[in-house]
Amino acid sequence: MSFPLDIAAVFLPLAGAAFAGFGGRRFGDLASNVATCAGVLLSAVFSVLLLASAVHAGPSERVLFAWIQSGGFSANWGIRIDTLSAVMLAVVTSVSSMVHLYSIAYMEREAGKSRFMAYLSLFTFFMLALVTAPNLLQMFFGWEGVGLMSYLLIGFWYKKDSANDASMKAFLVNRVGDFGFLLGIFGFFALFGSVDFDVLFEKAQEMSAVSFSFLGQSFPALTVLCLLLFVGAVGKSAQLGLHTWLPDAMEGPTPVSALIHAATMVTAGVFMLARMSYVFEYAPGALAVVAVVGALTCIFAASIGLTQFDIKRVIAYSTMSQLGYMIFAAGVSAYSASIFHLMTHAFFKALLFLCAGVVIHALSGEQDMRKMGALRHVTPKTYVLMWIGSLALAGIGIYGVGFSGYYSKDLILEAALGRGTGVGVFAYSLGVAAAFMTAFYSGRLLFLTFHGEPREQHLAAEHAHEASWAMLGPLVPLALGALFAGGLASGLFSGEGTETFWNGAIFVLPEHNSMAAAEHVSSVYSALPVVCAVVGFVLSWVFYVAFPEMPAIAATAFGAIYRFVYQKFYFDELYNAAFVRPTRLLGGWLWKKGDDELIDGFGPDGLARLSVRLAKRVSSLETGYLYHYAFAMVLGLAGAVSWFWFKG
Amino acid sequence: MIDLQDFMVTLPVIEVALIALASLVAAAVWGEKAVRALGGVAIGAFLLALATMYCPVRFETFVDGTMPVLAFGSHFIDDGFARFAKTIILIASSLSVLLSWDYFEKEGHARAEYPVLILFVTLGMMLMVSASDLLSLYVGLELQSLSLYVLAAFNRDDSRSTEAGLKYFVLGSLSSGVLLYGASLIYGFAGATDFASLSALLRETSNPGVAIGMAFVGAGLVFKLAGVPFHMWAPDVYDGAPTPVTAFFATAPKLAALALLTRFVLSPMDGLSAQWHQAVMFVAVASMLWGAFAGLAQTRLKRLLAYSSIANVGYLLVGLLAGGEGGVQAILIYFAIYALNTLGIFALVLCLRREGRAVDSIDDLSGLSKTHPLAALAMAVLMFSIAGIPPLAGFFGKYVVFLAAVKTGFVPVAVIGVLSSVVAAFFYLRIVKVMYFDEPLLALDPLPGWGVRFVLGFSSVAMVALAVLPEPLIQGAVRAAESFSG
Amino acid sequence: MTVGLSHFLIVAAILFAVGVAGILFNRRNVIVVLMAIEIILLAVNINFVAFSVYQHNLIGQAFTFMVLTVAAAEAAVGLAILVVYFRNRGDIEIERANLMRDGA
Amino acid sequence: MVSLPILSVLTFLPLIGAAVILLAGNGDEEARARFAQRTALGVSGGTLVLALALLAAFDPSVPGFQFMERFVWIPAYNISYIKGVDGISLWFVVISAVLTPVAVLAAIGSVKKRVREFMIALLVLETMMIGTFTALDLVLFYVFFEGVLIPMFLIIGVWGGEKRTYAAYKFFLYTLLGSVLMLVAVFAMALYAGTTDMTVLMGGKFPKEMALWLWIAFFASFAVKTPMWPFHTWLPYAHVEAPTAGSVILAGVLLKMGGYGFIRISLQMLPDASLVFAPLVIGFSLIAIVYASLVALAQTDMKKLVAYSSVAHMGYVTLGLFSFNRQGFDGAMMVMLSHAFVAGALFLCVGVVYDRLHTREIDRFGGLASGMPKYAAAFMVFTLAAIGLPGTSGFVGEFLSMQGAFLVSGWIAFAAALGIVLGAAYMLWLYRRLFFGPLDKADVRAMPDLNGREIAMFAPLLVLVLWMGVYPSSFINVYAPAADNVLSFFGAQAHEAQHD
Repeated sequence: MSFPLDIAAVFLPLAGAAFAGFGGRRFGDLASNVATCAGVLLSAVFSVLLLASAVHAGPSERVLFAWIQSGGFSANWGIRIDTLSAVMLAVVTSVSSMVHLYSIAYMEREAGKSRFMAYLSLFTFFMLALVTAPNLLQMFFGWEGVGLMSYLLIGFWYKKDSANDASMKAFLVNRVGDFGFLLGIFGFFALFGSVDFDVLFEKAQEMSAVSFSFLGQSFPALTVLCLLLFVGAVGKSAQLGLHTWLPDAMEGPTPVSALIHAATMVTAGVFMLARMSYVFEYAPGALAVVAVVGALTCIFAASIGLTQFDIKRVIAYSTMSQLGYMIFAAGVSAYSASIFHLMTHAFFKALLFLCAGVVIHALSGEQDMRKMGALRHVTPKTYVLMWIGSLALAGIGIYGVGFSGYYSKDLILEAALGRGTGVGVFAYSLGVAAAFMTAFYSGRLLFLTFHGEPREQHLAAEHAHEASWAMLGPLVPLALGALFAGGLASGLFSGEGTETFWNGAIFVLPEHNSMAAAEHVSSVYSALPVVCAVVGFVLSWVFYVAFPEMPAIAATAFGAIYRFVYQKFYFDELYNAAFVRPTRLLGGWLWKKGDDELIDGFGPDGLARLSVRLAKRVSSLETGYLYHYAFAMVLGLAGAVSWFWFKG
Repeated sequence: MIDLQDFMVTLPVIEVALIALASLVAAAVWGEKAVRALGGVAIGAFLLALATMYCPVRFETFVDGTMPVLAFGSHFIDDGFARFAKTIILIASSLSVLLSWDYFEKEGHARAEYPVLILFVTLGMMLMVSASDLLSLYVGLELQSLSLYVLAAFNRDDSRSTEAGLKYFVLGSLSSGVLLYGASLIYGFAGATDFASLSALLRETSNPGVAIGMAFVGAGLVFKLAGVPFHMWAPDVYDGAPTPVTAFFATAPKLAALALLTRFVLSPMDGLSAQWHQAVMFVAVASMLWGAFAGLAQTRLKRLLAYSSIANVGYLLVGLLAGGEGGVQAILIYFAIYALNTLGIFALVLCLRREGRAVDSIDDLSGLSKTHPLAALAMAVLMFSIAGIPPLAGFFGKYVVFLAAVKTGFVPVAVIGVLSSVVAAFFYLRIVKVMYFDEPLLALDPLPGWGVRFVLGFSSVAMVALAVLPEPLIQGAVRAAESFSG
Repeated sequence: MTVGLSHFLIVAAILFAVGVAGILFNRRNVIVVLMAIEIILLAVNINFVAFSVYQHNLIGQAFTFMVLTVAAAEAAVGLAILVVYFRNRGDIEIERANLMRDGA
Repeated sequence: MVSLPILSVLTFLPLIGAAVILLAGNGDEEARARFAQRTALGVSGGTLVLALALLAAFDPSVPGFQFMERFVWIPAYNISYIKGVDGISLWFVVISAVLTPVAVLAAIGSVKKRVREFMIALLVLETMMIGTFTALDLVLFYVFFEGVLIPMFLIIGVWGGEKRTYAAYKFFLYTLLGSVLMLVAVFAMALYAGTTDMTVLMGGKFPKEMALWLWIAFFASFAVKTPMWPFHTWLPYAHVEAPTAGSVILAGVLLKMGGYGFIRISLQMLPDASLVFAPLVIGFSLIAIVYASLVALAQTDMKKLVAYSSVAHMGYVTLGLFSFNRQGFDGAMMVMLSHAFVAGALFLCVGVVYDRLHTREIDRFGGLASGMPKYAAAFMVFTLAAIGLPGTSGFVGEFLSMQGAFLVSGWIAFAAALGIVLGAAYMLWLYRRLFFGPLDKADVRAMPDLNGREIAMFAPLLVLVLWMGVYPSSFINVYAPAADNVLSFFGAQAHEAQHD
């Protein structure tokens, strides 16, 4: 028996987490750091090996042991390795390794370091369990698991109220999504009699004819089920509607943000769509919804990103926007492009976050860009790395040569257009607009932070410093990824080799093949995003370097719109007013009125009161007077005699 | 006509009668000095009567106790039912004497009349359960009642006790009058007074005059039983009478009246089932509910127990309502358990003395579990048992009674019964609550002598033991109920 | 006019009712109550004797003797209780005989 | 067959222990208290060992009852003493045996007055619980089922909190009210079938209309015991006022008696009536899930919050049971088993801080995560299990229960799934208020972390919660044949429902 690479890859982070979590106190922080980093790094190495073999060998499944078996329902713990999961394994573990290494230095002065490292590793483990799941149930295990870890990590600084609010929000909003996912699982079992991917994939075509009726309408069952799963993805990948947790998640330590945004959590939704491609392909209605939601998220998040001042929030909205790209890519059946962008995004987004972390670290925790400025002198290396990340994010490149993001984003937009449907065109147009915004806010971030004059003198003067190599070191591989990953991998994710690369891991109906169509999109349309991006950068230079008074003028000129966007379209306020507050009021009302007054009032307490009243009344007849007693007897006697008389 | 056989059949009664008369003389001669001795004599008399009753050589026909035997014409009947009832009565009377062992001494009016009166009451009760003629019924009943009136007023220097005696006397006499009036009507319209002839007559023809007479007699008997609406004397009399007397009231005389009523209803009134079913049902339901609800409002133990006994009469009447062997079985089982249970409870009430004075408010039990843990435990067992909570004997009492009711189709009555038992459970629980949840008030005096403690211990252990092994009791009741088979 | 059974019965019934009414409506004196009880027993005796004559058997008369005897005992016991009651309370008003009642 | 009457031994061993505590032990009050504690721990531990031996000796491949004991108890009324376990009741015996020593441990720390009496009450309670789950004669079942009330009444009332009297009365009378109706149904059953032997009664051969009435009467008892909305209002009070050990047993075992009753009697003896009333039960269950979760959200008292969460969880039990399919049934069983440990553990958790600060007001705490990290970790795991995170015991049951409901109708599952969102909300909100935020109250800061006894109390529960979450098959397999047996009456109907 050969060395079980897959088991090792998945469980090493868990082992590291267990060591750090249970033994951290005994063996010290150093041991925890070593154990967790070693676990993830080894896992990364194994993952790459797995990727290599998976591309050749095709899908394989290893059953570990039975999880839930109940009558006809059966779900195992297992590891499914195919190109898709192997790509995810590689991306997740490599980004996670860098985040682990970075955290050692970043969290140096924090209390509870080994706890933090344990959380990171456990987070990674849950993500790995998710991507290697052989069935929907294990996927749900990972799905909820990453939700939990995000809760714990966002709330890592548990003494801060805002962190606690954010962590709860993250978990609860995700639960709303999971609610849909769970119903989806139920439905798949009800329809297919199984939740194993193998069975689902095999029977999807057969089931596409099944429909169920509701309120006299008939709905294709698969579309409904896919939409339910997609609700889960909306929550996890922070798509429009359930996105509110993501910006708040910035309350966590920066490495956590990097991990959540780059590798371990928000990508789960995208992964799920690709994983379920066999099913989604037979649910065209669901795909259209996916594409529209993705496109809307893309532009929505980008527009908010234009107005924010918190450096991490800007990046967070950029994540959301990029996720929009990935989602609508899946919606137009360009799963390959979607995963491609997921990969490149993982590198440059991790890079951006970790750079932001350096900046914040340098400024002793300051995150407001309005207080920064001129940092390029203080942290020159970070400045360079940040540029690399930003250019990759904006997707700058020309004639097939460019930063990583250029390849994947262009591919997505082309595929959207190439899909040849109204939805595709819609997605393309919003995507292009978002590309412009992306470049603008990336530039804005760079110029506000690193250029101009230091706006808060004391911050810059006192102890701003470039980070040590312990922190910068892990950024280098990420930067390399941001620079070259796209170029190197584009041959695998697009073009001729795609089919052999995926080797059956994803499935596209021939008539949906947008990827092939992407190659025939006119070059004008494929160049448009890049042009927009360049314009965006230039414009941001004009706004924030050349004429620094411009932003204020623009803000006043578009006062109402600006405020609306700045306040994130008032989603939080809306949800608070529509769901959170009414729920709590309803809870209190049901308690006081429902339980105490209604149920108890008419039920046990009411009966008890009634009994006592009755008792008093009955007892008051017992007056102590002989003649009353005799009277009762005579009445009784009269009753008995007349009864016997009439019956006799 | 009258031969030795008649005397042999009535031998236990004759023994008690003779001892009672002798005791009366002794009490007159020796007065207070003879209290303890006479108490012993009374218990001895009861045990002797018991032994005689079950002595296999009493007469030839007594083989296995299933055959009913008549004596003195049709006045006296000796059957399994009567024997079982007498057994319970004699045991209960004995325990009542034990309960009073040093009560009256402490209260300062130990008088030799007490055991003598108990002897006479018991004599009356023995006649009642064996009565099979209106005349013997009347004589037995009056012998018992007259003695009870005196017992109720036994604390003659206490205005409460004397008031209790007075009330009991007036209302009791009224009910006797009612009963007698009924007896006269029955006699007049039927021409006979013995149960067998009446039964035969009513089974063949309907006779409104007799029916009305029976209604009168029934009302009189229900009064003795303290069933609603003839129950109103009970709380006041229980309250005012000296506690050992109350304990006695709540047990043996009730069974005597119940046994008499059972015999009367199931034999002469058998033909009137259309009438008496409804009447008994009404009394049963009303008693259960009245007892349960009025009990909720009580603050004094003895009054509470009075209402509890009214509620229990309701349950017993459910058994009567069911009728037949099953019903009689249920009545006997229920009553045996109830009587033991109640005596135990009164034993505990007798323990409650503070600074030499008897107290009986429920609050006086406060914190008993801390000051007297074992007594409190025994009381808790008794309370849960009488509330009908398994696994204590009281539950089996309720079980057999309501089973009998459901079996004969009186499901609504059973439902009302079990529901009322929940209401009643509240006041039993309140006693447990006061003993266990509350803090002790002023310290109680040390527990009284061995008599009371014996009764308390005996009955609480019996509540557990009968739950585990109810078979002997049930077998006894089954054999006794065979008297009503067919 | 012949005096038939029904006349006896009616008289007895009236007497019985009077006796009961004496207990029901008299709120003052216990002695009157004792007398009312005696009247009830008297009514019963009339019944028994009348029936005995018309039934041509002696059970009723035997019953009457029993009732007379018991009535005497009852009167004795009743008066005895009344005496001790009076000794304790100093009066025999029925309306005031309510030391024991619910809520007291 | 085994010659040793192991079930009787198991049932009455604790009672013997109680008798020993009552009668033996000398010295001053303190020495006797210590003796009582040790005896109780030893006896309940011994019972646990016996229960585990029973589990080991049990043959899971057999659907019927094993370790049967049978002798005639009251021949005149045809009542027998019959004991036996199948896979279903076996687990309830095991949870009773596991939770009692845990409760004893909890009581050792928190019950300071009248220790002997408390230990006696606990052991008597254990006898009643195991007796209920092993009884196979209806009357015997009723005796144990009701007998539970006595010790529990005392535990709540004597050692309880401020409103203990009200709580104890409410608990006792409410459950009694339900149970007496059941008693009438027992009569009717006994008279119709001529026996109270449950193995004979199973199979449901009662006339239709009678079965409906019987079902209602049993429902009255089990619905109160479970408790189902709207018969749940005794529970918050009973839980809040009971001492920690009492709450553990109450939540862990006593509530399961309702579910067990539903399985044994409603489902197995009255299957047709169960089908008729299923919409009612499912409706109540859904209301319970949503309603109780909402109410839990509004609580300021920790124990009350956990109590309402119990009501919500029991909603999943009845929901699963009355879906009449294996997934639903397994869901109900797993929710019950999981809830036994999780709710028990949560009450222990509340007890830990209550012992230290003598308050259950959530707002009196805050920031505990810094001062009591071990406690925070344990509490977190149980919180996660309570909100049904996959990988913990809570998930398996809720998932299967809702899966079962989905097979009946998607909308039922939809409504039930609202509970998982609300459940997360109230539990995390609780956790947040207790553990997060600054540790600024002096008395809270002074609280020590878990001690050895408390760790010993939590450790087995932690292991069980995770084990059950990761490998629930080891639990399900034991009762699977028995479950199929129960559901065999519903096979056809469930099949229909699946293709509605």
